[in-house]
Amino acid sequence: MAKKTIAYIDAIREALREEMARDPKVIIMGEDVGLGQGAFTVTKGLYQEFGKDRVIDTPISEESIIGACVGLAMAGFRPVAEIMFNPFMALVMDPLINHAACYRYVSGGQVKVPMVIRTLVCQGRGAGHDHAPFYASWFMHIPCLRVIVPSTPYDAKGLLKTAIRDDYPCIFYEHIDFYPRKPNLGEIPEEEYLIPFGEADIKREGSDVTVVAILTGVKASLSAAEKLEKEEGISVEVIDPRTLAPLDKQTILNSVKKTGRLVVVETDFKTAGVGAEIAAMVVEEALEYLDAPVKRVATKDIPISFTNEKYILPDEQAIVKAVKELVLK
Amino acid sequence: MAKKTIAYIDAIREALREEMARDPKVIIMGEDVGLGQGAFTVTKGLYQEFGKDRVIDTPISEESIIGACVGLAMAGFRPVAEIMFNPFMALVMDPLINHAACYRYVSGGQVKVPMVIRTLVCQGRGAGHDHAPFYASWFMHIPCLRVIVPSTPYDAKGLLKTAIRDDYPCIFYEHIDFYPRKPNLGEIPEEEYLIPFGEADIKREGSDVTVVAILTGVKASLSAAEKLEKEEGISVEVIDPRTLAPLDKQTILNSVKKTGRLVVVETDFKTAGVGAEIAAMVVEEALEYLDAPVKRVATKDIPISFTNEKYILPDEQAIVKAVKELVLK
Amino acid sequence: MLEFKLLAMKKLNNYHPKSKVRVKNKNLIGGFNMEKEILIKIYQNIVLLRKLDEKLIELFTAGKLPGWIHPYVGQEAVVAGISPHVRKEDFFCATHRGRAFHVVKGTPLRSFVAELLGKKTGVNKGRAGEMHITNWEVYSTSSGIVGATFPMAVGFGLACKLEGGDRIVFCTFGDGASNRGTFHESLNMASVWKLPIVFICENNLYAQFTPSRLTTAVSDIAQRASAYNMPSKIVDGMDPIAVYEAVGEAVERARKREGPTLVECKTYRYHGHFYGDKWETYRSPEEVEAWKKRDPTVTFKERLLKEGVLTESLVKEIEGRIDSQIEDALKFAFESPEPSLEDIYEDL
Amino acid sequence: MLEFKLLAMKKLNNYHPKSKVRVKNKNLIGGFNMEKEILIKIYQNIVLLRKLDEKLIELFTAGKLPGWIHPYVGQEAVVAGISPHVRKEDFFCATHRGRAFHVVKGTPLRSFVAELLGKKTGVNKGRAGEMHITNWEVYSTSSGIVGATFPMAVGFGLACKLEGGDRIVFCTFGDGASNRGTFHESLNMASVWKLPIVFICENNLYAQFTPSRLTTAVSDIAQRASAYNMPSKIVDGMDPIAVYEAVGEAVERARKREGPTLVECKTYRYHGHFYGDKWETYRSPEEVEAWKKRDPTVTFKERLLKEGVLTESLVKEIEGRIDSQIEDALKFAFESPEPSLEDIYEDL
Ligand SMILES: Cc1ncc(C[n+]2csc(CCOP(=O)(O)OP(=O)(O)O)c2C)c(N)n1
Ligand SMILES: Cc1ncc(C[n+]2csc(CCOP(=O)(O)OP(=O)(O)O)c2C)c(N)n1
Ligand SMILES: [Mg+2]
Ligand SMILES: [Mg+2]
Repeated sequence: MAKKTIAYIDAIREALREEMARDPKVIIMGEDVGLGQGAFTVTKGLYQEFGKDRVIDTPISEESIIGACVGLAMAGFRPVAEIMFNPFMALVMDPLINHAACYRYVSGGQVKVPMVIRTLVCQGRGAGHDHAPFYASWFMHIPCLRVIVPSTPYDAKGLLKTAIRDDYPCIFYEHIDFYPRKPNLGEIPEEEYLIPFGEADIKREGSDVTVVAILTGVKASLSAAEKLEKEEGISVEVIDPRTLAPLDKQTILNSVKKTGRLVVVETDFKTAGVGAEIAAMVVEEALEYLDAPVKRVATKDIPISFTNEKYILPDEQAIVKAVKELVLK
Repeated sequence: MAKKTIAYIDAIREALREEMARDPKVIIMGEDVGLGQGAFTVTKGLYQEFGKDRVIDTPISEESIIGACVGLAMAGFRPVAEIMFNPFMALVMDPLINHAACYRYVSGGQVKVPMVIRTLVCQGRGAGHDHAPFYASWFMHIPCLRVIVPSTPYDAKGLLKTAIRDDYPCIFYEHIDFYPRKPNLGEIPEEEYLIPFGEADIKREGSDVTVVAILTGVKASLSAAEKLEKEEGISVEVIDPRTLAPLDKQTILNSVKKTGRLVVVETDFKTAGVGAEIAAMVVEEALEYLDAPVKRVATKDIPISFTNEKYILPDEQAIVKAVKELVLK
Repeated sequence: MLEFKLLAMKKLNNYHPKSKVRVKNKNLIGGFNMEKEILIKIYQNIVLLRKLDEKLIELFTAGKLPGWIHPYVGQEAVVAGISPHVRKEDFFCATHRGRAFHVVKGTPLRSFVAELLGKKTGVNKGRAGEMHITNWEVYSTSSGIVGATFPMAVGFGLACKLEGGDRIVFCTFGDGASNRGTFHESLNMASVWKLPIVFICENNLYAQFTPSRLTTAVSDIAQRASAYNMPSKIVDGMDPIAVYEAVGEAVERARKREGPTLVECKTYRYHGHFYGDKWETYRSPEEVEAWKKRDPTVTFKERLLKEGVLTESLVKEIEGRIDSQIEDALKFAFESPEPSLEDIYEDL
Repeated sequence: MLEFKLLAMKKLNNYHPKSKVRVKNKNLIGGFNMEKEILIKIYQNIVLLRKLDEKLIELFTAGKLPGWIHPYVGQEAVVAGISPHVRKEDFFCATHRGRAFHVVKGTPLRSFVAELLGKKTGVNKGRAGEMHITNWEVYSTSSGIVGATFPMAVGFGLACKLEGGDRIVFCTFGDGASNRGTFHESLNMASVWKLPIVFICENNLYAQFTPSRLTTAVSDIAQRASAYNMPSKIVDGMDPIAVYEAVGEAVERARKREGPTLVECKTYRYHGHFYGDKWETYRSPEEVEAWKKRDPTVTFKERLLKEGVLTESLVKEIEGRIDSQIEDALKFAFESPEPSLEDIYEDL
C-alpha cells in the first residue's frame, strides 16, 4: 500500500474533506469554523470548498449548536460540530446526555443520532481552569456514547472517518500539542482507510508492565518505556486504547495477564477518571494476574490554573517513577 | 441525649429551617420552591416563614439559577438551590464545574463559593431517561466539590446542615424512595447536631466481605446482609460513605483489610461510576489484602427507559449474588 | 396569606413592526371563510383530545396508568387549530404536555395508548411513556426537558432548508419554556438562518406551580420575537379559528421560505400541572372557572351548530366514533404484553 | 472570494417605549456639563488602557507574556466612560477582553501586571492570567466562558437587593455574548426581580473571527431588552461622554432601585480577536481604518484641548505619569518570583 506523510491537523482536515465529498449529508457546524477558518485552522478551506450551508458559522450558543445537531442527525444528516475547548462541553451536556445519547434507544430504534463533536484538549498552555481540563470519564459513564482519543495522524484520520459514519454520538478529542505540524507527522495510506472502534493499538510490546495511555500520555509513555528499557532493563508494553468507549478490554486484559502490572496514564483528573474505570475493570476481570497494585498516573486533583500545569499534569518522569515503583519493589 | 423520630423529608426541611433561622445569609432558590411549596413539598412552609426574598421562585432557567448562586455565594450569601431532577444537572455544568468549583482556588483564595445544590434521584418511578439517571461520579471527578449521599433521616439532617455551613459547593442528593414518610422514619437528637464530611458510617459490622453502598443501596445491602447471614452464614460489613467527596478512604480500606473482599453498590451506571473510583482506590492502596476480585453492583449500561428500571437497576438479589460469588468460590 | 388576582386577558395584537402576519378583522360569527371539512377536523380533534385526556385521568386516578400525567384539558383549541396545517412529512416538537399531539399528527391510537401504559406494542416499545414520545413515521418527537426541543427544531429546520422543498417544522412550547436559554439561542439561529419553523407558545399563565408573572418579565411571550427580528402574533388560544388563521399565515411564510414566526396562544389548563397537584396553593378557583366559561368543547361546538357546520346528530356520531376508537385502543393496550428482560437489549 | 462591506454606524436611538433613559440633545462641543476632574479621569483612563495594552502587545510579540492576549485597543472609550460611575463596593463583571477594567476599578498596576506574567505576587497569585482575574478587594471578577458572567451578575444583584443600600452591579459583555442562553435567562431574572444591574454591551461587530451579522438576528443588541421589559439605549462607544451619560442614567436607576438597564456601545477593536490572528480573513482593512479615524485617544483629546480642559503640558504630564507607572509595574512583575510547587496547594 502506498503511504504518505501527513501532519495530525491535516489528517483531521483530510478526513473531514473526504467524508464531506463522499456524503452530502455531512455538515460542519460551530463557532468560527467557516469564514474565520477555524479557531486553530482545522477546518480551513472547507467553507470555500463546500459553501456556507455545509460549513455553518454559528452564534456563541453551544447548547443549541449541539441540540441542533441532534435534530439534524434525527433528520438524516451527519453533523460534525466543533466545541472550541473541552470545558465548554459543560455547556452541551443536556442535548448530548439527555438527548443524543438516548433517543435511539428510547424511541424504540426509530431514530438514530449520528453526530460527532470535535473538541480540543488545550493543556500545557496556561489556558486556565475553564479552558484546559479534560473530562473524558464523564462520557465513558454514559451509555451509547463513543469516546475517541486519537494520538497519531493515522489514528486521527481513520477514527474520524469511522466516527462520521457511525450511527451513535461520538466525542472526538484533539490535543493542542498535536496541532503544530513539525513534531506531529505520521504515515498514512494514500488510499482511503477506516479504523474500527474498540480496537486498541499496542504501540510498543513489552513483558514487565502494561502501560495504558491516551493522547499525549502515549508519547510520554513511549519515551518513558525507552528510558526504562535502557536504564533499568524494564520491558514496558504501551497500549493506546484509541477509543475509550467502546473500550478494547481484551487487549488490555491480555497484556496484564502477561505482565502482571498495570499503569494507566492520562491527563484528566485522577479521581473518578479514565484510570479509575480501567483499573476497576482489570481488577474485576483479572485480579488473580496482578502482581502489584495498579497505578494511576494522572492530573493532580486541583483546579488547573494559569501557571500550575507544570506541577500537576503528569509527565514522562511520573510514568518512569510509577513503573519503577511497581516493578522494582 | 433526647431523641425524636422524624421522616427523611422532614429532616431535610428541618435542616433548611434551622439554618435559615440561624443565618440570614442562607437563601433558597429554585423552581416552585416558594409559592408552590416545592415540587415534592420539601420546602413547604419556608416561603411563608421566611418570605419571598429568602425563598426565591425562579424561572425555568437552571443554568442561570446556579450561576446566580455562584454570584450570591461570592457576595457572602449561602444559597441552597433546588434542581428538580438529577439529570437537569446537565444544564448547570458550566456554572458548577467551570465556576463554583474553581473560583476559590483560581482567585488565590480571595473568594469562597459556599453553595448547596439539592437534587433528586428519581429512580424506580418510570420517570425516563432524562429524569431518572444519577451522575455522582461526574462530580467526584471535579476537584473542590462535595458530593453528599444521605441515606437516613439522621444523615440527611446532619449533613445538610454541614453542607450549608461548608465553604465549598456541595451537591446534595435526595432519593425519591426516601420521601414517603412511613418507611423512612428515623431517630435524631432533639438538639442541634452536625455530621462532618468524609466520615463513613458502618451501618453493619461483618467479617467476610465489605459492601460499600450509597442511597437506596444501603437498605438493600442491609437486607441482603441479613439474608446472607441467615441463609449462608456469611458475615457482611455494610459501609455507607455518606459523602463521596470527600471520601472516607480509611474506613473502607480498614474494612477491606479485615474482610479481603469488596462489593460496591450504587444505582448509577456501572462504567466509570462511583464503584470504579472506589475499586481503583482500593486496588491502589490495598491490593495485597484482596482475596477476590472487586464486584460492582450498579445500573446496567443502558439508557433508563419508562419501563426498564426493574430490569436494569440493581436490587437486593444482585447484591446477594455478588457476595456469594466472591465468598463461596 | 397569598393573594390571588384574576388575570385579565391582554389586548391581542402584533408586536413586530415589520410583521407580515396581520390580524384579520374578519367577523367569524358571520360565517367561516374555511372549508367545512377543516372546521369539522378541528372540532373532531378538540373532542378527541378532551376525551382522551379524561380517559387517561380516569385510569390514572384508578391507579391503572403508570407514571405521572400532565393533562392538556382546556388547551385543546391550540393543537386542534394547528392540526389542519400539518403535513405528515413536517417535523413536530411536542412538550411534556403535548402528548396528544402525536395522535393528531398521525400516531395510531392503539400504539399511542399502549405506549402510555408502557407496553411492548407502544409506539416506542413502552420506553417513552407520556412525556417522551417519538413517532418518526410522522416525524413527531418530544422531550421531558423543558426547552430542549428549541434547538432540535433548529436542526430540523436546517434539514428542511438543506433538503429544499416546502417541508417545515412545528415547535410548541409553554410560557415557562420561554425563559430557558435555549429559547433565545434557537430563535436567534432560526431567524439568522431563515429557517422554516413555526414556534407556537401555549401561554397558560403557569409553569408547574408558579404563576408566570413571578418569573417572566413580559406577559406577552410574543414580545420576545423582536429580539430576533422575527414576526409574531398573539391570538386567543381558546378560539381554534384564531389559532388556525395565525398559524396558517406562519405556515405559509415557512413553506415559502420566508423565515420563522412566533405565534402566542393565550390558553389555560383546567387541571394541575400534573394531575393531582394542589393547584389551590398557586391559583384561585375563580380564575379557573372564568377560563372554563370559554371552553372550546362548548363555545366552538355552539358556533359550529349555529353556523350549520355541525348538527346535533353529527356531534353524536363524532363523539360515538371517538369513544369507540378510544375504547378499542385501551383494549388493545391492556391486552398487550409488557417488555421482557430480553427486550431491553434491543436497539443498542 | 469573500466580500466585505463597510459596516455603517446605525442610527443611535432608544428601543424601549417606556424607557426612562433618554438621549440628551446636548451639544457637547459647546461645553461639557461635567466636572473637570471627571473629564480628566476619563481621559487618563483612556490613555492608561491604551498604553497598557500596547505594552502588553509588545511583550507578547517578544515572547515575554505567557498565554494569549485579547487586545482592548480601540474600545477604551467604553470602560473609560463608565469609570467615573463605579464605586469601590460595586460589583463588576468583566469579559475575556475586559482585563484592564480591573485596573480602572482599583487593582494596583503592580499586582495586575504580575498576574498577567503568572507571578506569585499577582492579584490572583498567578493563577488567573489575563482572562480570569478576580480582585475581591474591589469586587471585580471575570470569566473565560463567554456569557457566564450574566448569571453571576444576577447573583451579585440579588446580594445588593438583599443587603439594602445603593450598591450596584456592572456587567460588561460583547455582541457575541448576547447570543448565549445565559443572556436571556439572566436579563429576564434581573428584570423580574428589579435588580440593580447595569448591563453594558460592547458591540464591536465581531465575535472572534465571525462578523455579528452572520450570527446575530439583530444589529442592535439593545433591541433585545424589550424581551425583558428593560429600558435600553444605544450610544456611540467611541465617544466616552456619550457612554458616561447613558451609563450615568442607568446607574441612577440602579442605585434608586428602579431596575436594570441595558446600554449598548457601538465600538471596534483595531487588532484581531487575540493578538496575531489573521483578521484580514474576516474583515477589511478599509473598515479598520474607518474606525481608527474616530480613535478616542485622538478625538477626545482634541475636544478636551479645544475646550481648555486639557493643555499640552497636562497631556505630557499625564502620559509621563502613566508611562512610569507601567514601567514600575513591569519591573515589579518581572522581578517577582513564579509560584512554586508548594504554592499550588494553597487555598484548597
Ligand atoms: C429544564 C427543566 N426544568 C424543569 C422541569 C420540570 N418541569 C416540567 S414541566 C415544568 C413547567 C413548564 O411550564 P410551561 O413551559 O409553561 O409548560 P406548561 O406545563 O404550562 O404546559 C417544569 C418546571 C423540566 N422538565 N425541565
Ligand atoms: C462559551 C464560550 N464559547 C466560545 C468561547 C471562545 N471565545 C472566546 S471570546 C469569543 C468571542 C466573543 O465575542 P464577543 O462576545 O462579541 O466579545 P469580543 O471578543 O468581541 O470582545 C469566543 C467565541 C468562549 N470563551 N466561551
Ligand atoms: Mg405554562
Ligand atoms: Mg464582539
